[in-house]
Amino acid sequence: MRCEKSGRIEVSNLCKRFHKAGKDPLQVLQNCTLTIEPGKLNVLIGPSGCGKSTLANILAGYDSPDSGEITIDGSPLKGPGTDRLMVFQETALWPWMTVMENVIFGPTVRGEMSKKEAREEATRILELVGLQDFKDKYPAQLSGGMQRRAELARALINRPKVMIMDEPFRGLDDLTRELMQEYYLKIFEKTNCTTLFITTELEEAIFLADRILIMTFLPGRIKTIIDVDLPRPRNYHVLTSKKYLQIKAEALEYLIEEGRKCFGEDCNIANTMVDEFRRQADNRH
Amino acid sequence: MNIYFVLPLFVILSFIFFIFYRQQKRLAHYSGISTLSQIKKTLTSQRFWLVILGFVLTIGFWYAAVYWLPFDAFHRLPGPDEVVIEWLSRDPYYGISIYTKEYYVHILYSTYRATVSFLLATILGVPFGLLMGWSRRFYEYSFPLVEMIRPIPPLAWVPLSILMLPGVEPAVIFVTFLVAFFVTTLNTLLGVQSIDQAYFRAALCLGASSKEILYDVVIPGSLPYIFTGLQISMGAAWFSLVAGEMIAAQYGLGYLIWQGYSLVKYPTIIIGMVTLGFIGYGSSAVIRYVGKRLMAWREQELGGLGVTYEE
Amino acid sequence: MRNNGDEKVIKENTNIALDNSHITKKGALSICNVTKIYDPEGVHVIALEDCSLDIKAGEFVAVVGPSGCGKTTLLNIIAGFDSLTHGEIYLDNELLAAPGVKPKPGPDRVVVFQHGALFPWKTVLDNVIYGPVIQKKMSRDEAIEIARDKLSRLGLKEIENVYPGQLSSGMQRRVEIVRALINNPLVLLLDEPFRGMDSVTKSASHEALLELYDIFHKTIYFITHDLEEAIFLSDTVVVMTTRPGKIRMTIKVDLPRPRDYRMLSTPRFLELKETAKDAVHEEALKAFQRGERELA
Amino acid sequence: MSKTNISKDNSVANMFVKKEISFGKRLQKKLFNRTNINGTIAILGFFLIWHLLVVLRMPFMKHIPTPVTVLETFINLVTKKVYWVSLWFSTKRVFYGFVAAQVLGIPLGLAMGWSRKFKYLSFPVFEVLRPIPPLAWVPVSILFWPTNELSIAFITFIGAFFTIVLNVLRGVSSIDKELYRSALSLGAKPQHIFRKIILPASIPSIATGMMVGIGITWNVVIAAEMIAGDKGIGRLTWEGYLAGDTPTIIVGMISIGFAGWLSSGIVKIISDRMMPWRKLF
Repeated sequence: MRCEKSGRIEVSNLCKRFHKAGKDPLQVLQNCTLTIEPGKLNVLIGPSGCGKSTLANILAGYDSPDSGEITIDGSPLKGPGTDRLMVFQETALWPWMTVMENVIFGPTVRGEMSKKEAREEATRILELVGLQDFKDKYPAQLSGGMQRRAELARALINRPKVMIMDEPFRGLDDLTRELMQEYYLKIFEKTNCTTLFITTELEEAIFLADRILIMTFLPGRIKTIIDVDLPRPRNYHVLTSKKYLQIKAEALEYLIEEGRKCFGEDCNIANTMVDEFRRQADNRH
Repeated sequence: MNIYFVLPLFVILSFIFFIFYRQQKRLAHYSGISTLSQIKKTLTSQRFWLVILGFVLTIGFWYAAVYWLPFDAFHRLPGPDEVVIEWLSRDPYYGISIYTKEYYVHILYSTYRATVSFLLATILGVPFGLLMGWSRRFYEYSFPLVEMIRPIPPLAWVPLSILMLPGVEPAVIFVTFLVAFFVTTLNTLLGVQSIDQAYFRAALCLGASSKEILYDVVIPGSLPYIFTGLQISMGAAWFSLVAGEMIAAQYGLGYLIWQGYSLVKYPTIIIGMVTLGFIGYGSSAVIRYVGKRLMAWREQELGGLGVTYEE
Repeated sequence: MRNNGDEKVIKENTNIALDNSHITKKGALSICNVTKIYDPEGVHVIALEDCSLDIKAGEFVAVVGPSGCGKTTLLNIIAGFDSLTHGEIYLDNELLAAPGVKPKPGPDRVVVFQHGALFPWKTVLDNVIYGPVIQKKMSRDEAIEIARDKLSRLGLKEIENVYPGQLSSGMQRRVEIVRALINNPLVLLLDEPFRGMDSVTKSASHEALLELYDIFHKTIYFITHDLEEAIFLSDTVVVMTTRPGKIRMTIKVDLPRPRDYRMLSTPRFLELKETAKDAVHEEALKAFQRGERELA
Repeated sequence: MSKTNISKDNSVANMFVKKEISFGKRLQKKLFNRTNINGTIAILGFFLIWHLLVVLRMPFMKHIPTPVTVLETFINLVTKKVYWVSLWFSTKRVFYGFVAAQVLGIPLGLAMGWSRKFKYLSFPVFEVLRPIPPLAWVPVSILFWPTNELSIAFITFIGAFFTIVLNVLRGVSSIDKELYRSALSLGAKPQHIFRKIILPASIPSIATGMMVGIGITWNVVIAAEMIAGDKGIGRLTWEGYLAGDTPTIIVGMISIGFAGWLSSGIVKIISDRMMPWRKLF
């Protein structure tokens, strides 16, 4: 069940502008250059609203950039395709199809597999993600975590070269999120499929990533890349290891610097707040 | 093609152009280009010409069907040209055009009845809906009653209301009021139920008594639903007003249309229908405008507010 | 209070300091063997079972637990939205809640809700002055003056007549906390206020809350799923079991105040996290397997 | 600090404490809860007041019969054939008009939602015709259609048609983009997307359109029969008025209300059947 070792995406100075009704046009991406290493878990992190989802939509082919080139394994990118599949923030399972129908949709609609073959393949994938006894349930009957895993199964059955995950665990509460992270890691370590994982949580990024790409605030481009050489297979104990703390401190510096910019007027609020209270605290004693 | 014919046409066309221009100006402001280039962009856009094509096709088919095509059913109907000429002529053959006093008398009667019943429905319906949403006990007593009476089609009340109420005018207004009342009440109730419980608890926390909560949370919170309800109730009011006028009234657009049929004045029928269409559209546009004004805090579009009761 | 210029500011501070000092004495909450059963004759769901907790005046307590462990139920009981089946709750040694006695929600126990409850139809300023004006403690102008002063202190001055719908979630939460604190409550009840925020807004909001706590020193009952957030913010962390909710473990957090985010990587912090990590993780697993849903 | 009581028994079974209560008790609890009791009191009260008002000869009420007479008229009317024939005629008209509106309206709504060009072409014309109240079409429909039956069925068609098209269009345009984007990247061709994504996603809006439509059709058929019909429950009520026989009017009204309520129920069952995934929600 291993994806091919390919899936190297090279992006060179990508630009994108949004025209919003009622507001002046917004430069979301400005000469953003990055490469997604094949067979690795590349995590993209940055403050909210810094253009991460726009980049994901462009890579998945749903949106076209104003300028800049993107190649996957050398050949230029054109339109959505099964080589790059996306798992969305809010679940995009079709509510009127059962989990099984959702998963076999891809292969059967492309005519690559007959219904019977697709069902067998789907059962194996569902076992991998632990949903074997939820095959005939409707998405509305599944919990948040299960819906995410079903969506993952729907993508993996098509053996994509690259998986793009747009903040998949955002809606879940923190504890389910941690369990989902461990679960996802096990699946990744089995399939080893090139992945671009987008998140705003720093702990999640370090815990999952082989490479962390930190994005600047608007206009978005890649600021720095941090390699995470924590041992594989990982479990949550790694969260208190020395190496983890080092990476966290380093990443935090960059992120807080970007975060301050992202706040815009919020930022000087944070500064004014701090010295305001210090002044108050001193004159109170 | 005398002046009396051309002048109103010119007035209507310039009014349409004025709305088109204002809309283009707003669009231009958004995309930050000059109004002129925005107009040029729209004029060359495929969408604009498709809309024009849509109208041309419809009127063309109407004209062809009445005069050329073999369906005899259509031959009894008046053609578009006949209607327009009748509508704009100085002394219309069938007595109704924009120059005849009678035309405006009918319009005034209909609008008067619609407005009275709409206002009555709002004055009675909104508080009734708020009360039903706000106090559990009142809801328990009144909701089953409302649900029992609501399925009875309002127009079935016409014969009974003519008997019960003295004269025709109150009967027609009562029937129209009934429709609008149910729609307004149920949408207001829906509005109160849609308010997130956290707002009530937050107000309680801040020390608001139940009366203050009614003014500060219940009314503003359910305002969006109330306005959707008012828009629908205006549509429903016109809907049943026409029937009431056709059955019982001596004046009004409904009566005008029915009289047009019984006295074989066919173009008048079409004129009556088109006028009804415009006034109906105009009145709900007015409500939408007032709604937007009152609720400054809601930038989103008023429509599409989930389940609404449409009668 | 009417004079202006510097003198006012100094007077203002002493006034804050004045009512602040006499306030810190109040706000002690003691929860004794509280049990809460939903719909006793019907489905008989036990949400809380024999919970006991003493919160000293001015103490910052964080309650951590999986979804459906009754931490929100306890908050609702203290705030007066819900009643309890057994046990008592005392506020400054006066009986607040007991099986027969249901406390009325009031400005002494203000709640900041999870998804925010700023009135969307009121501007920021109207939201903040709503409490004092409704309780008729101040005239509208007095309230506006104090509200403006507090908002400007937090740099939220220029968003005074903006509607909450246009603010970012971080800003909304801060305005809501100011709206709560302007009533000088005895206890501030926070129901997962920073949930769903990205980590950068979250850390800025943490800073803001800690700074506000250092000044007003109110008793705070803070609910969260995130153990790290609980330890970083509070003086005491209470870990609750999954349903029926019991208090499984209480940890004293002796990190120095005022705190800042660099403390997240100090050894003492990691030690505290390690002690609570397994307990929280185990409870989470049990709740996760049972597909526990938020009850209250 | 408070005494730390570590929970001793960890057995998961005990944690999940939820008593099973007998079906009878739950049914009893459901039926006789406060809302139903107050509701029945209100309805009985309504009939009582109605009776008193008539007996005491209050103003406005001089033509109105007491509920008792209405019941008597109902009982002997039900035995007569004319009642059932007219009810059957009205239902037939509603059925034809409603079904025709769905058969024509749903595809038109889907087409408008699916292809942008077709929407620009037809939606403005549709919007101009929509505000015209259905009953304003009565004269034109009588002129146009050869038989009386067809013209009334056309009016009910107009009543339901505009509602279903609008609801379907609103439903199709509010499907969120991720649903068909994920289908696109899975290699689905346009016809797959229409059949497997757009159509099922718009079923809820079709259901709403049908529910609202059936309400309007009953409304319209009654008025059309009163104005131009010869047979039908609306006609029966109108003849009751002409003959000054008020109990028949009220019986007519109640039976129309009942028929309307029944057909809404049927439409509701059909629409729930169409959306199995929603029901289990």
